[in-house]
Amino acid sequence: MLSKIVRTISNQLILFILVFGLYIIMHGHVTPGGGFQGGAVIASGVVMMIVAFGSSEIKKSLRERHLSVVESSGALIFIGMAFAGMGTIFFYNFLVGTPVFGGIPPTGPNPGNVWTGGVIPLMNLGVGLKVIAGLSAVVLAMALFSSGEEIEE
Amino acid sequence: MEYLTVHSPILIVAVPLLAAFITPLISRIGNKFRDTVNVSLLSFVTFLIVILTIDIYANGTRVYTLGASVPELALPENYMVPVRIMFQVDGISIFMGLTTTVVALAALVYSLQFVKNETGQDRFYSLFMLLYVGMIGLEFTGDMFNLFVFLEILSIAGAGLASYRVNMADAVEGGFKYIIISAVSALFVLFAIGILYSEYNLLSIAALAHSMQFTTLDLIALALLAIAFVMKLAGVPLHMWAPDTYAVAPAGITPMIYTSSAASMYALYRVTFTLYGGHFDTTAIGWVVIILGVLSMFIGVMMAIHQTDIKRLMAYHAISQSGYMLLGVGVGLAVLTDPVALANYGRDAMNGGIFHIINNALYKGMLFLTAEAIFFRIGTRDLNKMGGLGHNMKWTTIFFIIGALAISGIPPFNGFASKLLIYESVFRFNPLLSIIAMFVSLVTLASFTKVFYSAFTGPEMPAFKEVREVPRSMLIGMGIMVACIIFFSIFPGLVVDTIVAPATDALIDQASYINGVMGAVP
Amino acid sequence: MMQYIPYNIPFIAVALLMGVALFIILFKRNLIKIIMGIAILGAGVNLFLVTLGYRAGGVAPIYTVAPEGVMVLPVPQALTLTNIVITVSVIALMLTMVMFTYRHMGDIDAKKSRLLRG
Amino acid sequence: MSVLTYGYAVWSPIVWLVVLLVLAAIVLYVRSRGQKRYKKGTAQTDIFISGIQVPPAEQRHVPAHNIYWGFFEALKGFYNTMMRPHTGIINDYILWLVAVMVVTVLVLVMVI
Amino acid sequence: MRQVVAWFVLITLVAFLLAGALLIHPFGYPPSDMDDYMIANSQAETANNNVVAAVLFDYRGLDTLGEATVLFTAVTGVLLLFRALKKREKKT
Repeated sequence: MLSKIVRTISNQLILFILVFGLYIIMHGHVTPGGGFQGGAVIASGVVMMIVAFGSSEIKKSLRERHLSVVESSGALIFIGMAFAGMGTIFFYNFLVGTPVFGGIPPTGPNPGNVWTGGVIPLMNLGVGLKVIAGLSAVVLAMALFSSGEEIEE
Repeated sequence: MEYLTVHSPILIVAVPLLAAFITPLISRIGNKFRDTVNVSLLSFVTFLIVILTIDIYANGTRVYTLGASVPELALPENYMVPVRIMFQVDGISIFMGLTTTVVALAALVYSLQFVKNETGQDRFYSLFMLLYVGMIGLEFTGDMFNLFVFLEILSIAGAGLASYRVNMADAVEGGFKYIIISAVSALFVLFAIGILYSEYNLLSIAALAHSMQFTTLDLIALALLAIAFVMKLAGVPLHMWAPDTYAVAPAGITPMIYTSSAASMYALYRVTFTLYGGHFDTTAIGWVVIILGVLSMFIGVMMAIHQTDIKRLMAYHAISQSGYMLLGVGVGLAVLTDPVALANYGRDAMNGGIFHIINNALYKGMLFLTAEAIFFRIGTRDLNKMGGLGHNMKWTTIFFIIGALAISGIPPFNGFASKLLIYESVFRFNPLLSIIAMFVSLVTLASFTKVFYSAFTGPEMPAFKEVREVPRSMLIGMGIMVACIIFFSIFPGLVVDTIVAPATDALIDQASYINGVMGAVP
Repeated sequence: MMQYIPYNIPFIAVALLMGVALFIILFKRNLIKIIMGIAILGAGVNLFLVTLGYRAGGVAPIYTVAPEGVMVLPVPQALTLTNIVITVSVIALMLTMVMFTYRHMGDIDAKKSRLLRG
Repeated sequence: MSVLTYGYAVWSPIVWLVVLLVLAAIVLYVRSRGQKRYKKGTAQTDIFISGIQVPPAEQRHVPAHNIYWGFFEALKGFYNTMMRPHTGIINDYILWLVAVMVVTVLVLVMVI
Repeated sequence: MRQVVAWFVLITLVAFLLAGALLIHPFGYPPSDMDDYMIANSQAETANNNVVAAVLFDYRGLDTLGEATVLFTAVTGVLLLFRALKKREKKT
């Protein structure tokens, strides 16, 4: 556990990191970014919290098994989106043209619209959840292991 | 049914992937439920693969383009190059798929009892399914980069599982060696893919083969790809990781990792025959493969007879048997541009090499399972400490005898059928190679006699008086493989005609693979 | 051939980067350093892929308020992204195994912490 | 169906099985002509080495490293050479990979 | 001995890579059939402004699924290794 200044600032900063990461995840189909990048940003925020507060403190609120569940659900959202296209074919972008994320942007440079992209934003969300949970779980497990604690099943 | 047939190539990959993803969730409900779900999903996949096999032998190569509006639409409308990822399943792919699935089913059933008393079971099953996904995806895909991704899935899952018994120091070491060599060889594969992409701006195997120019850069890429895959399939002199990893992997995983080597062998054949076949003179790369094969056979078996660790001994045998496959198919590769020699003996040599893949996956996998059954009961892999186990583990002994006779090429078992094909046809190519192959077979029998003598025969040891036969699910797992071995032994002609010959034809016939994607393009 | 040399400096950098990585992997006995070597090898391959897709004077392939001009190739960028994640995953697993090796053997020298040989 | 035919040879496991069955029948017949007085669990089954005390089970069993001892002794030079590359060091594994890669590139570029 | 072989191999490989760097297409002028199709048609086909995202999740979606699977595999593997070993230690 680091000093009080670090802890306080981390506590404030984590909100901004969360918002920024979510922004990157949800705008992956309009601007540079996407699920992996945004997920890595948020996971780095979690790493910052682990550094500031110590792994045993974080463990009380963030369990491996919960992270595992979140990761599985992210993966399931992703593969579920792919399976949902099975009416036509696996990975078919079936949402194009529907009211949900279905707007088709004009050809060529344009200002951009979040309600486009078909299944891509949803897949980005799934990947984002997966990356957040996966990377945090890895770092948390490593931190707990090196501080000598056993990880529960 | 129609729907299942059309979508079976992707379902075979996606259903086990789904199983891997939901395993951490459903294991909350109960271990029994999780086991049931996993076994039934894998059985469903087996059913799908049988459907797909029948369909492919009836209708030829199947192309499945992901994300297009019609599965067969590999090229976008009015465009000459494939843009999307596609699965392309032909004779050799489905042959490897069948092999993988049979081994995976047997290994999963075997593992049910084996991991019952361990921790981390749900992750074990999750990784098991991912290992299966990696192999089957590698075999079905028709895209170079996708092949790399599945290669990585296979490597990481295999390494994680090899270190499953993490409280043993050697288990961690074996897994670490496997992940390091996998990572380095996979990066070289990716580098070669980058070279190919830079020249043709394509990633699909069929389209690349269609526009291959055989420049110097292509040859560098060929060398990188071929040797990286030889590393993954543990051909001498790149075999040193294999005994380390095979020896420490838990039961049910060793046959799977071994089958993943066979999948890398498939990738090697796919690259050399399909990607670089055609107008390119393959004699040089064929001889490289033959030399690697002969070295693997000879050094593998000579090292094997020296070992006293039962699983290391079997791992060296796995290397030595891979040599037969490399030899058989390498002869076919060396004479690929010579139609007369190909018809005379090249095709038979390739039949032998490919038939040996499935035979070997069966009996080698079964032998690994028996070795692990011994470890399960007496807790050591050291042959010096064993003895007299035949008194108490009767079924394991019988299974071991069948596997040992089959691997040594004793008639009437299936190992003899495939080895006979290799001996006879390679003799016409170069008699010396055939003689070496026979000598290796002899030493194989000698070293399995050593294992049989020191582990199963002899007086009943007082230390092992309490040893009992392994639980039923482990016996069923071994029994599935033995049933396949006996079937293959009695009907070699049927097997070669129905599943091996189409696989060989698929490898030789590069044009039909290309046409499956490029279609009407001139 | 010679006229390409000034333009092909990124590819030469890739070759040198891979050379450095292989030097580390071949000569250093420390397991952590070997993993670093693999990370650099991965970086070299990533650099190779991403330079493959560069088109002279190109802009990023994103249409949102895009400036005028040709776009660089998008596929190598996707491949690079994939490879970055794969390399990270592999390295996480490797580091885990090194941690266990250290716990079991008390050493991370490749020459000293080996049980399996022969 | 069970016969494997190809160009210049034939392999039929059924013939082999028939031969094995005939041999087994002969063996069983010979065995049935033997003495009927043999009984399990009596002194007949005990080991007898000219009256010497029979050693315990562990000492009667030949352990694995003694099997083929002469073979390994004769090929000592070969095995010493063989053991040298099998160091178990991960760097050497990668060195072999890169070396074989370089040789293959040389072969392919020079030959073709 | 090993040092000499290693240096030789390293230098030869780097020499090959450098030769390859000169043989490859000139930097900045790649062949681009497949990519031109994606740049031209991604907006119409996938309703998406970001061509890289279109490639990642639509044209080459299976690669991304595979990549996510690689991450999942690695995380599962890491957590498998870091699991508590109490039960096992009691047994042996």
